[in-house]
Amino acid sequence: MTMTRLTRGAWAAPGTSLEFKTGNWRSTERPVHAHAKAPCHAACPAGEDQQAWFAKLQEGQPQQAWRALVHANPLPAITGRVCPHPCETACNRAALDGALAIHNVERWLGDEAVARGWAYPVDTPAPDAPRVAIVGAGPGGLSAAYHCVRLGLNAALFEAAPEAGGLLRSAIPPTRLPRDTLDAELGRLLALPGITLNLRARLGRDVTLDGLRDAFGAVILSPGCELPKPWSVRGAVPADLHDGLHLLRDFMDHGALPDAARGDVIVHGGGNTAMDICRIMKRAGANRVTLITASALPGPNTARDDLINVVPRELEEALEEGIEVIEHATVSRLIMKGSRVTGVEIVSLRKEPGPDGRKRRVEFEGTERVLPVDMVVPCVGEQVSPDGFEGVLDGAYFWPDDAWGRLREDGVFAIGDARGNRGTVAAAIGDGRLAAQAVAARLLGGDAPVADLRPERGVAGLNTAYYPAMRRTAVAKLPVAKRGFETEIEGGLSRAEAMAEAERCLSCGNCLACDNCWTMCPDSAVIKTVEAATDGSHYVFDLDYCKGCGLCAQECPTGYIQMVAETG
Amino acid sequence: MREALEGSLAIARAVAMAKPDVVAAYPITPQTHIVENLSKLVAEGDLHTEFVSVESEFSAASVVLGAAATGARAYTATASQGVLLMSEVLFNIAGLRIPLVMTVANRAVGAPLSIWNDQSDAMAVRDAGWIHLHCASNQEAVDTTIQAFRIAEATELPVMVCMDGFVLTHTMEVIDMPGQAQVDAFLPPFAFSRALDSADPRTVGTLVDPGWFAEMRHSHHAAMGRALGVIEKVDADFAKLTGRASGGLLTVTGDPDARVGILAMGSVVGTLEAGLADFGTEAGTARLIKLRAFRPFPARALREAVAGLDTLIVIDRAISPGLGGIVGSEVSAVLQSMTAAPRVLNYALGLGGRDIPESVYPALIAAAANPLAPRFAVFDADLDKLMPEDR
Amino acid sequence: MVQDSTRLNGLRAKHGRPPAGPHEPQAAPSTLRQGQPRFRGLEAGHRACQGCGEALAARIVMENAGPDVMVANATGCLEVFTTPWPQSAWRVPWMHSLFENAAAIASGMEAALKARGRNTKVLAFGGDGGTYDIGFQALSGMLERHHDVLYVCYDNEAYMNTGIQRSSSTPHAASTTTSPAGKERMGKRHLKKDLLSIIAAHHIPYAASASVAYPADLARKVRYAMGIEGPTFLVVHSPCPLGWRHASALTVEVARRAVECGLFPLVELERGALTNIMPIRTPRPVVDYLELQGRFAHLFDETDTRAIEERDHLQALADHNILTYGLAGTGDDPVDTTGIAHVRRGGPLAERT
Amino acid sequence: MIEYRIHGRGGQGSVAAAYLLAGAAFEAGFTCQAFPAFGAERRGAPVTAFVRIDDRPITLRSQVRAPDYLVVQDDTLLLDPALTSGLKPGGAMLVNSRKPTDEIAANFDTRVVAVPATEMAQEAIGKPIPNTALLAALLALTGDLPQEALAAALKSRFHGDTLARNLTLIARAAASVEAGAWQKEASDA
Repeated sequence: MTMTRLTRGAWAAPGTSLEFKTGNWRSTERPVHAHAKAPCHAACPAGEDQQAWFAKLQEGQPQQAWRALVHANPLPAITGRVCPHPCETACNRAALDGALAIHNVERWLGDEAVARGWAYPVDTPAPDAPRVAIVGAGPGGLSAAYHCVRLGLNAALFEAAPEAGGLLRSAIPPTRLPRDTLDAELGRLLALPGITLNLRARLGRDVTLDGLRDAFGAVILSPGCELPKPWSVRGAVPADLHDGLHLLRDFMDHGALPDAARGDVIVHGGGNTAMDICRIMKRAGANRVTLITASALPGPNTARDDLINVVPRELEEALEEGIEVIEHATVSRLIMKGSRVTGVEIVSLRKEPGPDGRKRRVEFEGTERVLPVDMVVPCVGEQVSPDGFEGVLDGAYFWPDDAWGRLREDGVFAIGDARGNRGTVAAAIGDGRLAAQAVAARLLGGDAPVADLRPERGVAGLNTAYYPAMRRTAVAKLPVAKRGFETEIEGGLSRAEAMAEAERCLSCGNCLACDNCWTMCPDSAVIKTVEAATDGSHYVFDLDYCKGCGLCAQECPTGYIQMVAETG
Repeated sequence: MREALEGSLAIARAVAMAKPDVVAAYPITPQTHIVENLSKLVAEGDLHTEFVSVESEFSAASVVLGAAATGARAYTATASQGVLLMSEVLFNIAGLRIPLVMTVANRAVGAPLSIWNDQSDAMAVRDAGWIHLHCASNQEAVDTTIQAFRIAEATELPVMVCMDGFVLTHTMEVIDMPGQAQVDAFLPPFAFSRALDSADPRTVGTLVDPGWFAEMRHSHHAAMGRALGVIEKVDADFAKLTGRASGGLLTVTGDPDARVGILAMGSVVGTLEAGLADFGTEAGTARLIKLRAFRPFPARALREAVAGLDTLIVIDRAISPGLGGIVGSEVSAVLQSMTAAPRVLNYALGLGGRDIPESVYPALIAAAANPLAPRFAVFDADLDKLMPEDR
Repeated sequence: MVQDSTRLNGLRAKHGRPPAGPHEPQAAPSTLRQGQPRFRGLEAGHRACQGCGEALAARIVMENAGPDVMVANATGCLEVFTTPWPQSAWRVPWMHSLFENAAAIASGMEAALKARGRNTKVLAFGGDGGTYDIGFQALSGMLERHHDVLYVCYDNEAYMNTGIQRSSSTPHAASTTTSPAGKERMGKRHLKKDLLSIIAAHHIPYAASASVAYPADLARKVRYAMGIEGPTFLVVHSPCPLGWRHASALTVEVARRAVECGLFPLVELERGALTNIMPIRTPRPVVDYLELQGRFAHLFDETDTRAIEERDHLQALADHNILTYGLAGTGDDPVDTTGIAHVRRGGPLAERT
Repeated sequence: MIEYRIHGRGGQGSVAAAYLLAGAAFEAGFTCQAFPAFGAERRGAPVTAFVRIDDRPITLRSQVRAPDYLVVQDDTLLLDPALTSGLKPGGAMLVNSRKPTDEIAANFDTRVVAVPATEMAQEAIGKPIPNTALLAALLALTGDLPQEALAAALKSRFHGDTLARNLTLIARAAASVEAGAWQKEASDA
């Protein structure tokens, strides 16, 4: 090193401050990139990373977005219609100017893929790749089959019904899920090489679990819930009692309802099936349809675990259509005139914590009242039909040990509604993916999948000052008077609307490449680079100069930059 | 070419011949005529320069500093209070080693308010780090102004050309004005190696910590030492070109064998010369030392110039209250190292425009002959005008 | 103004600014830092405090003004923390002379450049002390003489370099070391000087206020001013974590709230006439701004009626700004939101509109 | 060396007269020195200016204390008792006045000539500026410098019509006095 000599008048050469490493001043904290989960992703039962595929849309690449989407969920055209979208409930944008219309954009992407024939991003499995048996071709089974193929396995589906689809076909009315949409998306999935579909193959009748276990590397059980749960009311029940699920199937098969359905109807339950049957009966001419539910309608003070478990949009439409709802109540007794029901006694209840801390339903004595009715429809849920599962079922459902659906029987996995605590198409799809991952690890070697324990980036972790106000795109709906039994009630988004909606995504927890850190660093300690940034962002920190002020983290809109304690 | 010119006009024309890129000035008597004349030259198209009419002397100095740092040949002029208002910038200009030229039309500094000539202003900034050259006549002022640009640019030190306000600036006399061709031959275009330039960016005016400040001052002092030789050489070069020298560091005239010497700066030298000529025979002769370079201070040349004197009278045109004369004190200090240093009498004269008559010469000679003469006095003060306690 | 593009290309290649157009060659950068797609006029390694608003503002100004500029910098933090001999954080010709003469130094530079036929633009930088107070006369002179200089005042509302003494830019009721809050005083007794109006009264082509919280807006204003021949002026609100006593990470947040509450209006004046404002559609309460800063801590003693009164006073001052400049905006005009620091994937939104 | 002191009032061109006289001396091949008594006076206040003419370099820079000649541009100044202080024995005073010479001379024990220079100037150049007329008269009276020298000095200051009128003026003024009346003894040089 040459000796510094005093220049005339002590002038200094440009940019020589780089010799002075101000990173030495950083004493307590330094910035890091922390890729946290977006709340939508954390809330999605199907395991979609909505933030990731919205990023592709923001880049103007719908096909890439769809490919990112189907990395988790192969049926977006379907879930984009039937999902209760907890992602939107969780969306941080709700605190600004309304949650993103994730659900609608998903549907648009799904429809776009079908219309344009975008190929699923999967390779054909080797012919000698291990084979997996999947019982049930409902959403869970289809998802499991798809993910098996995606991961390099061959999948054989065994379906008792003459068509694939499970409850998508049997329990969701065309007004919510048009049949051509259903057929198109299922058809594309089932056409994937590596998937074989065996129809009219009922477990216990046509195949056995033991037989499948012998013939296949692994068995994934996705039978769904076909049996109505027993209805516990005191006293007699009418002879012609129809449970909601069967009533719905009959109506979709034959297009007719019992005569009594023209009068005053009470539906007892709180799920999507109850909601669907309420609306169909109302549209079919019922004088008055009242839903009795133990849960509560959405409201500012409604606890999450108390909220009625239906698609919010469906509830909204039901109320538009004149369905009445009595919340926090249950049917305790039927009042009969002969074999005909003329009234129901209902009683108020709430979920209250018990001695073990778990909540249970408590009926309040003295709140009983009687409603006159012409028909009562129990719709309190379904359970697994036990045929063929003797010894594997634990009561009405399967209760696997982990998220991947592993049952005690080696190589057997259970997914979807049959798990007893699922209840949505998206959850079944998510289960299918997880089970396929575990199966793939088992059959192809490799590490067993582990849970993604990254934190969730809530709205408090964002800097929302940087997002311009943009109103949520509203979709068109059929007016109440025009709603029938076939035409889809909810409209879709245009491409422009979908792209505009994508612009609303806050990119919670991920790098937006917005340049804020680069722009806001007083010390030029943020270097903009795509090549050198190995974490998917566009920036690296130059810790030689970072003084640890924390401005970048504070001004990062998405919470992608976090200050962590300086080590060493 | 010989012309009868007012001093201010002559200086303006000399400055114009140096072709400055930037001139900035604020009006203050008696400097005002210089910049008025420069403005007129600009207005008539005879001088192509950026003439910046600033809102204060402070800005005048700052503008020429900024301009010179950017590679412009820059000039300003001021006087009196203006020098003091500039003073902060003057230290800055010198410390940054920026070459530029400033005329100071020397004048008293208030209070009390005096618009008249003495040299209090230049003395007040003698430690700013500038070269100070004092002129005894308008001819010297013109020639020194042209020389000053070359000295400044060769040494990268600013040069203050001091000329007595009114006594020179407002006096018309016969001046041999150099021709433009002569000036062009003498003064090459300014090429400042450290000029601010976006193609070669430098940072000027850094913060210098205690580890370097002493070296900064040392280098400045060393540059001043080197400037002594530059001043002499430039004057010699100028003399070669024009036949006129302006007095190098200092000039000795009068009677070389005299035992009494009188040292002075500025226009009073001429009056002393007249006094010697008219009264020398009867009052006694003297060796006259015209000090031109006050900074850098020519200690060695001064010791040679006073060799053999019994008494040296040093004329000050300003005082440092509580000490006495300023030039006198400095002369005394540098003569300390002589084996046979003359007795130094230090007299302030002509403060605040007091007219210095020719008769001052015999009075000074008489003082030199008086062994009881005070070492310092305000020589022409009428003590009867004072309150008793101030006499 | 005719630009010597060969010269500019050389400068850009040397100092890392991206080519202005496809026809200009881009030098192959040898380090990531050199390859940054912006002009690094104010380089890293300077010694500003953590979270320094002035360093941030100056960096953004340089990015948008350079590289063919030179700077006259008044004494102050910016000067001290960028140029400790033998190092300099500047990559343009830069000169510091004194506290009060940046505008005059810049005048001289500009005169010299004009005399030498150069097109380099001159910038003058000063803090609020060097601009509102001690350098005010020189600034007024520079504006009146119509020098082609962009003067940027980094306003941190006190003499920070010397230890947080009040200046004429210090807001009312702020506590500083020479306007401390105590039993008899609630911080500064006087008001913040309305410098921008005084500057605008010089009838100069362009005078504007900006804030570090709105970098795209600041960048636009710098570029606009750079395109004007003649004197232009920018005052940039630049929080000082040390002097304002807020966390270093909150520099931009504090600046943003100052704008959002109306205490620091972002306006543009051309030839003295108000030509643009940054609207604040739903103004924030002033306390949102005050509560982040220790210099206003004495205003939050709820048992002190004077504190409440001063808070109300500051709110009234903010309301007055909103009314005077029409900051609430009018109508549903989308242009009405220009300048707001919105981002989208890939950068600031304002850069695209 | 010949020394002159010019008395006037601010605005009458006393300093200009001094410069003009020095300029004339320069044109005649002499060295010269001209300067005002520096002051803060405003228009109308009494002012003084000095001129030295020599055939050797002039180094003396004090004010002129013992003038050879006085030039008084305004006869109201005659009331000042200090007006003639220091005037050399044998000196003379030229006064701008409409009064007859004798009337003024009666009050002074020195040679006096009065010239109505203001009127002459008003007539010739249309302005009441007496200085050039007085200088022409002075040169005529003393014979120290030729009229051509003054004309040459005027030419370096004025042009065109103004110059022509001034040349007319100085010719008239010179003719209005007795040429060589104040001619010095040869020994006095």
